[in-house]
Parts: sequence; structure tokens; C-alpha cells
Amino acid sequence: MAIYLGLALDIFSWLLLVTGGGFVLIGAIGLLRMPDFYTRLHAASIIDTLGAWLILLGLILQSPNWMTALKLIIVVALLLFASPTTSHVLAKAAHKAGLKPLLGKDAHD
Amino acid sequence: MFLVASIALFIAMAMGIARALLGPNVYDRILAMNSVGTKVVLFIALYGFITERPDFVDLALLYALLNTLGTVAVLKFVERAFPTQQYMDGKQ
Amino acid sequence: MSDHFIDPFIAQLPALQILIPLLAAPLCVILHHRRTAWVLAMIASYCSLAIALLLLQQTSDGTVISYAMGNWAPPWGIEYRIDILSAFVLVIVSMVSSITLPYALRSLEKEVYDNKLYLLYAGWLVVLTGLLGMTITGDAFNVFVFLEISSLASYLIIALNRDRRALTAAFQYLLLGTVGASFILLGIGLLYQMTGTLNMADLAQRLPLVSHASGVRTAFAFLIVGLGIKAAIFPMHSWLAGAYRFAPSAVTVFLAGSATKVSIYLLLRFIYSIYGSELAFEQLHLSSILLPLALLSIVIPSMVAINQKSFKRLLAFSSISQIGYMVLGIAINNQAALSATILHLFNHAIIKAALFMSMGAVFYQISGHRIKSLAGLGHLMPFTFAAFILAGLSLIGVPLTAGFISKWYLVIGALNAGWWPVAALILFSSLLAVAYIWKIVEAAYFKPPLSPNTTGAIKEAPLSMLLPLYLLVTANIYFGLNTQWSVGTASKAAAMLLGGGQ
Amino acid sequence: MQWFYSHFNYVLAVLLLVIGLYTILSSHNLFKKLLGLSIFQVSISLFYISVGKVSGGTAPILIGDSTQGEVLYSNPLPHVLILTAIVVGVATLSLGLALLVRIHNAYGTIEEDEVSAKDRNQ
Amino acid sequence: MTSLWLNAVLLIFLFIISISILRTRKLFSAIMLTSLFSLLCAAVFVGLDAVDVAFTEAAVGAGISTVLMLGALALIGSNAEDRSHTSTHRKAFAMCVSLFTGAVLLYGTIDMPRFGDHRAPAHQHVAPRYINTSPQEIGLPNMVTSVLASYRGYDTMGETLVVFTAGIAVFGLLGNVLKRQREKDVLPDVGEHDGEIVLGIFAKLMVAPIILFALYVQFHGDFGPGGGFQAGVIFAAALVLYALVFSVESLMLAVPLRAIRILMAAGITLYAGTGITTMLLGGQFLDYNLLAHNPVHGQHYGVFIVELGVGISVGAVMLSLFYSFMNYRPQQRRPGK
Repeated sequence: MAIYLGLALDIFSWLLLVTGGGFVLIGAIGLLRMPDFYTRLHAASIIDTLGAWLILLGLILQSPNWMTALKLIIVVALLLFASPTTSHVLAKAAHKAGLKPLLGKDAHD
Repeated sequence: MFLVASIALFIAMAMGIARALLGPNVYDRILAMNSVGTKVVLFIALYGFITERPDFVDLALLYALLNTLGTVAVLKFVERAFPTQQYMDGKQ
Repeated sequence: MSDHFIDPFIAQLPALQILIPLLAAPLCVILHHRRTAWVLAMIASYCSLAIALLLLQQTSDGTVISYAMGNWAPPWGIEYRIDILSAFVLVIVSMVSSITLPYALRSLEKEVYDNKLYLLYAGWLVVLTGLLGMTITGDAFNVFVFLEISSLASYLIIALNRDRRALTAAFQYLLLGTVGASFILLGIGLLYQMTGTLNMADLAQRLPLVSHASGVRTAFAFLIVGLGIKAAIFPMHSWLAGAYRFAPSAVTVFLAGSATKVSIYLLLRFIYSIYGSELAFEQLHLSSILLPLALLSIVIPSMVAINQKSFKRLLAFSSISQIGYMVLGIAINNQAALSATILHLFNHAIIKAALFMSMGAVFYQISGHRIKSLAGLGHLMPFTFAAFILAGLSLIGVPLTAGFISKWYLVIGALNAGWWPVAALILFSSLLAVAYIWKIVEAAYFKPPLSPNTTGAIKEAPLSMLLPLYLLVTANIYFGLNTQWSVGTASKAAAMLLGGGQ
Repeated sequence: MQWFYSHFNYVLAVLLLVIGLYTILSSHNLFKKLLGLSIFQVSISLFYISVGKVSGGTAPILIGDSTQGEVLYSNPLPHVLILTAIVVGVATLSLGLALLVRIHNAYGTIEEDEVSAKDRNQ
Repeated sequence: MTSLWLNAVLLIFLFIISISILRTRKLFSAIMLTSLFSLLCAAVFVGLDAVDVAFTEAAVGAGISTVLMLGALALIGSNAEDRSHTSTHRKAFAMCVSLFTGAVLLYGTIDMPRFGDHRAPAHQHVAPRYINTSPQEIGLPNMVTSVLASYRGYDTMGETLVVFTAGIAVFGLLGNVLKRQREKDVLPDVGEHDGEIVLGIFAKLMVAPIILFALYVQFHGDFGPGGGFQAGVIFAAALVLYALVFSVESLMLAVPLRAIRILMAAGITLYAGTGITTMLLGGQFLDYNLLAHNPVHGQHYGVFIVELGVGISVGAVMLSLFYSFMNYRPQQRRPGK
């Protein structure tokens, strides 16, 4: 039974790692290819953060001891706070400085 | 499996660096820097598992902290330094 | 006092040599008072001098003192290794600092903002710590650490001058100095890679086994260039003129008397004690590199010095050319020439310190360093200029002065090696020294004062500046007449280096 | 080619060193020179750390209570040395920046050639 | 083997970034890239097993250096550009010198043992003792800490002195912060500014955990990566975060400059004082064995105290650097000198 549980855990965490990697990749493509700053911010903040969480979650399932798992949970929590804060502040700073998003016709170029 | 994730991270990192180099404005650079920073955090966490020394997650924690601090510092600077319309620093 | 107390104290002397100035520096910062800081600096400096003299006395019979930091046996721990050469340099450095500090009190109060003075004295103590630390240590990496300590603090004490050009001078020094130190770091890294050790004595044993490796040669090149930058050997000298010219006068005196000397000492250490003269001179052909550098270093800066408009800059270029003499002694590589190099470390320290002191005293009165503005001052500041002339004679190498002795040994060394054109060049360069010293003397004595109403206020320098100056001038003459101690020590040190001994 | 693969780290360290040194020497901008100095110092760190690496080794922190000889550790000594060197680097950088700020305050520029032009006119 | 490939890719990233630092004209962008450079560099160090170095490089490069460079840039004008028009003459000279240096170094690496060779002389002579016996002699699992604080503890004292020197140097160069503070007797405006609520809450939430983390790094450095230097930097970083989001003045109320000045000196004094204590106990300088009856315990205490000294000095100096750059106000330019 324990063997099957371990195997299931392994498979699950690998699944998490791979999907996480995929999301990170998609986020990065968005960061590179999107047409203006605000859309790039979307790609980089939302998708990236999800990818990061998935990867860290996968790692938590693989941790050999509680201490490591705890530290990883702290990293996850930190990302939970930090990443929205930074994206928010970044967007606000850009907006306040007068950086205009691409709208309408330009956006389709 | 860790390796697959690392390779994904590396490709993502390369794209982030490309964005940081391309600009075209300071916010893009900051965003790219922050995003590459997150990927470095993930890579270090992963690397601990690849080399079977997962107790080095401390390092990832530190990176995550400093990455945030760095971004905040940069933003504060930008806010004060480029109040309006001076953010362009590259070719659009 | 019983031996019970004395013996442990004597055993701890090497550590105290560094610790006293090191601890005095933070104390200056905590107390935050300029006069107290000066008193602390004085105490620390004179204690170092006393300890250095005791160490020299202990090592003068050829004993080597080893002190293991943390009681970890070398090469695992860091070791202090004091032989007669390092003790001699310790004496030079702490002596220059001790003599300059009384002079510095008045001079610095005029040139540096009051509320920064305590930091300047703290920086001074850190420079002293760094220089002593580089000299005393037997560990190659430790040299780098203390090199950076002394450099960082000297950037500070140079930049504290009120003149804005001090800032750019310090910045240039910072850039070049860091590149030089990094080169040394790289050289040490390569040595470590090839031998697996950082201890100098251990390196000396292990290097011959891998002497053919390209890494060892490259390390040598990086070490020589790095130390060359730090010692301001000719093509790498550009930082020195600015730094000496714009530093506060007392700081110039201190640095001119000690910093480059320690770099030359390290050059000697790395060449003779680590690589060994056989590897350095026979396999790596060091002479053929150092000789042209030394000759260029002697002649070109002397010519540049003649054309200077600022007397501090003139003396700075003269320093570079004097460093050339020391390098020349290494290039000739025989007993007499090497003694001359080591002797000149001492003699040049007292000569240049005296020259910069007298000009600093002039600066104290006229607040400028253009040679033109010296006009007629010879009569208004008779003692200062008399001292300048005496020290200048010693720089030129007139008999009965200290400068003569080192040049004499250098010429003998060149002749022994059969290099008579080099000997002739040494004599020729003395003529150049006559020319630039004469330039100042002429301005001071043969030119009428610029305008009577401005010069009326100019008086002789205060006694606290004249006394250290005359102490140095007397030393210049004394060590020209009685050469037993200085030459004896230098030739013992040279024999030790050439004997390949540690 | 074999040599290149087995010395790749050193080659990259040398390349970074060249770039750093080139920046220091070629740029007139004092700030840029400091950035070049940082790259230069980092390249030396990289060099040292590469020397300390043992392939198949792991970070020099004892694993559990395993007995000696079973685990291959990388060399801790270069790490210690570079810790010191990094600290020295940041100390130099902060001092350089402080000087830079003062130079800008005194001259109104941080371009080397303009600074020396102002000195000459003085 | 795979880790080496990952490493090689990171190195190539570093190379690309360094080239673009060289080519970027806008100083702000160059600083961003330098920060990125250090971050990646730290990742390289992790890949080369140098976790402690990576820790430091991250704290220094991505943390303190970036903040300081931005602080300096703010003082010289944020839009500052590298306006240098380097003559081809000078470019050629620079190229020759740097390429020559590189070539010489490359020549030096020819005979080097291949990368990662465990038979290299560097791994044969001194290091084995650190690896094999330090866990028994010092009793600490982290060999880097053992070497740093005990075998080569004297070097580390020098390192602390370097940091201290940088502190007093920046203090000395960037004006008399102390006096102005007393004169102005500023009252901080601590209230959240318009729209800074998110960042404000974030900062308030983060400061205490970061300080906690700093303490963890300080005291756990014997067992895992970390130690006094890193802890000092992280501690300072927490306070810097607070000051950046709110105001420098409010931080200066909590940690006044006087305290910083004294702590800066106290750290190095604590370090050297430990050594003096061992001397008074009749041993060599920094011989921690004498601090307790059991030498291993003695080593433990010694390393602990010394690391604390480093932490105090470094934290205080980092804060003093930050204060100096933030509080510097350009003086009136006087004509001439």
C-alpha cells in the first residue's frame, strides 16, 4: 500500500512539475511576444506565478523532511504576497508615469 | 523530471533576458528582471533536488526575498526619478 | 617584572603589532572627537614603532619568528612570518607614521574639514594596519586582504582634502588600485590552483615541482603587474601623481614614505621568497623585463618632474623615479644591488618624507602648490627651505647623506654585474634630480617675492611641523655618516633573500 | 576541442574579465567604469569557484552523520577566499559610488574627459 | 554532467548580459542589467557547489549593490547617460590591453587540470584537512563556516575591517549627515501616501519575517549556508525595505545614526576582542580552543561570537551606506576650488 501511495505521490508531483514548467514557458513566451507593457505584465505575473506555484508544490511533495517542506511553503507564501504586489505597483507606476496601453487598431498590428 | 522543469526554466530565463535587453522602456526591464529573478529562485530550489541536497532551499528563500526587495527599490526609484514621460530608454 | 610576565608578552608581539592600530581605529569612530582621535593615533603608532623595533632586534640574528593565528599550524591556518626584511619594513612603516602624526595635527586641521578629522585619523590607522599586515603576514591571500584594507582607507584619506581635484585623484587611484589588487588576487588564485596552498613558505617548497606549468608563469606575470601598479613602476604610475598631489599634505608624507615601499617589499617577497631567485631569474628571465622598466622608470619621470608647475607633483614624479632605483636593484640581482634596494626603502622613506614635509609646511602658509608662488619664500621661511635643501641633497645623492649610500651600493652592484652603462645612467639621473630640486631652490631664493603685501603675512611654519621635519633631516645626515645599522640590516636581509632562505 | 570543453568555465571567466577590463579602459563615464570593475571582479570570483569545483562533488556542508570518505565534497577553501573578495568588491563599489556622487557635485559631470577639461581651465 | 550543461548555459547568459552592459548607454538600464548579472552569477555559484558564495553574491549583488547604485544614480540625475565618445585610438588601446590580459590568462589555464578534476593539486594539499577533520575539530557541519571563522578567522577579521573602512569612508565622503539630522529635527510623515496602501501593507507584513530570517541565517550559518555577513546584509535589507516604502526619517528615528556609528565599530571590536581574550587566556590570537574546557565547545563559542561581530558590523555599515546615500544633499557649488 505504502509503495503505491509513494508511486502515486511521485507521479502527481512530476505532473505538477511538468505542467508548472509548461506554464512558466508560456508566461515567458507572453513576456517576449506580447505587444505592449501591460499585456506583457499579464503574461509575466499571472501565468508565471501559477507556474512557480505548481513547480514548488511538486517539490514540496518530493521533500525528504518537514523542514524542507516548510521552507518551500514559506517560499510559496512569499510569492503569493510578493508577486501580486510587485505587479500591482509596477502597473500603477507605469500608469502614473503616463505609459499608455495599446488600444484599438494599434493593438492588432 | 526535475531536469525537464529546469530546461523549461532556462528557456523562460532566456526569453526574460531577451526582454530585459530589448526594453523598450524601463518598466519592461524591471518586469523582465523580476521575472528572471523568480525563475532563478525556482531553479535553485530545483537544483537542490537535482543534486539531492534539498536543504539548500534557504537560498531560494533568500533570493525570493531579495528579488522582491530589489523590485521595490527599483520601483521607488523610478517613481521618484521618472515622474512623467521619461521612461523611454530604448528604441520603441 | 619577572620573565613569567615578559615571555608571554614577547611571544604575543607579532599579533599586537597589528592589533593595536586595528583596535584604535574603531575606538576613534566611537569616541568621535578629533583631538582624542589624534591622541589615539599617536599612541597606537608609537606602540607599533616600539613593537617593530623589538621584532627587528629579535630577528636581526637571522631568526625567523612564526606566529600561528588561532594556533592552527600552517599551511592550514594563517601564519605570521617575520624575518629581518619584514621587521625592517615594519620599522619603516611605523616610523614614518609616528614621525608624521605630530606634523599632521596642525597641517590637517588646515586642509580637512573639522568634523571629518576623526574619520581621517581612523582611516590613517586603518592604512597603518593594512600596511603592517601586508608586511608581517606569511600567507599569500592574507596579503590581498590587507592590501585592500590599506588601499580602501587610503582612497578615503586622499579624498578628504577640501580641493575637489582630490576626488578625481582618489577615483583614479581606486580604479587602478582595484585592478592591480585584482591582478594580484588572480595571481594568487593561479598559484593556489597549481600548488594547493596559500602559505608562502609552503608555496616556495611546492612551486619548483610545477615550475614548468604555464599557470605558474602567468601567475608571475599577474603578480608583477599587480604589484607594479601598486608600487607605481613606470608605465603603471599614472595614479600616483594625482594622488600625491591632491592628498592632504600630511597624508602625502605618510603614503609617500610607506605605501609604495610595502609594495616593493611584496615584490621582493614574491620574487625571492616564493618563486625563488633561480626560478624567477633563470627560468622566467625576470631581469630582462625589469631592467628596461627600471631604466625607463628612472629617467622619464625625472624628465617629467623638471617640467612640472606644481611642487607636489614634481616631488611625486621624483618618487616614481626613485622607485625605479629600487626596481633596478632587483633587476641587477646581486648582493650589493639588492642591499641597495632594501636600503633605499628606508632611505627614500626618510628623504621623501622630509621633502614632502617641508613642502607641506610651505603649503600650510601659502595654500597653493605652484612653484611660481614659492618666489622669495626662502628668506621668509628659512628653516623650512634649509631643511628642503638638505633633504634635496640627500635625494640627489651627495656624499655624507643617506641618499648617497643607497646609490653607492646600487652603482657597485651594477659594476659587479658588469653593467657599466647602467651605472653611468644612475649618475646621469642624479643630474636630473639636481635639475628639479634646483628648480624649487631657484624659485625660493633667486626670485623676488610676488607682491610685498601678500608675502608679509607669511611666517615660518609652526614648531610642531618643523620638529618632525628636522628629525628627518637629521636622520638623513646621520644615516649618511653612520651606516652600520641601516646598511648592516639591509645587507643581512639581501643575503637572506639571495640565499633562497625564508 | 576536448580542452575547450574541459576548460569551458575558465574560458568564460577570461571572456568576462576581458569585457570588464575593456569597459574600464574604454569608457569615459565614471559610472560605467565602476560597472566594468564589478564585472571584472565577478570574473575573478568565477575563476576561483571553478577551481574549487570537484565533479561529482557536492557542497561542502556535511551530510547527516555520514562517515568520512564516502561523500565527495567540493573544495571549501576557494569559497572562503571568494566570500572575502566579494565583500571587498562591494566595499570598493560603495566607496567608488560615494566618490562619484561627490565628483558630480563638484564638477557637474561624471564624464572623465569633461572633468579633466574643467580642471585644466581652472 | 547535466548540471555542467545547465551551468554552461548560465555562463553564456552571463556573457550576453555583460556585453550588453558594455553597450548600454542609459545608466539606469545598465544598473538593471548588472543586478540581473549578479543574480545569474549567484545561480552559477550554486551550480558550482558554492552555496555560501551564492548566498553572499545574491545578498550583495541583487540586494545592496543595486540599492546603492540606484541611490547614487538618483543623486547624479536619473536620466544620466554614458555620453562618452571614445576615440578609436583609445578603443584600440583598451582592446589591445584587455585582449592581451585575457590571452595571458588563457595561456595560464592551458596546463590547468581539467575543470572538476578531483586529482587537481588544489584539492590534494590543504583542503582535505578542512573536509575530513573540521567536523571533528570545530564541530560544525558547514566547512565553509569552519574555515572562514576559525582556520582563516584572521582573514575574516580583515574582511570585517574592510567593511568597516567602507562604512567610515562613505560616512566621510557623503557629508555630515549627523548634523543635519539634529538641525532639522525632522518629524517623519509616516502616513500612507496616495495609493501606496498595497506596498505599505506589504512592507509592514514583510519586515518582521525578514528580520527573523536574518536571525535564522546568523545562527544557522554553522549548519547550513549563511553566516554573519549574509545575516547582516539581510537585516539591513529588511530595514531598507521599510525605509524605501515609508521614509528614511522614520527609520532614522528607530535606528539613529549615532547608534549605527557605534555598532559599526562595536562589531569589529567584538571580533578582535575575542582574539584578545584568547591571548589573555595564554593562547595565540583567535585560538578558540581556550574559550571552554572542551576545545570543540570552545571553537563553537568562538565561531558564534565572531560571526556575531561580523553580523553587527556588516548590518550597521550597510545601513550607514544607505543613510549616507539617501541623505546626501548636494552642496552649493562654489566657484574655483
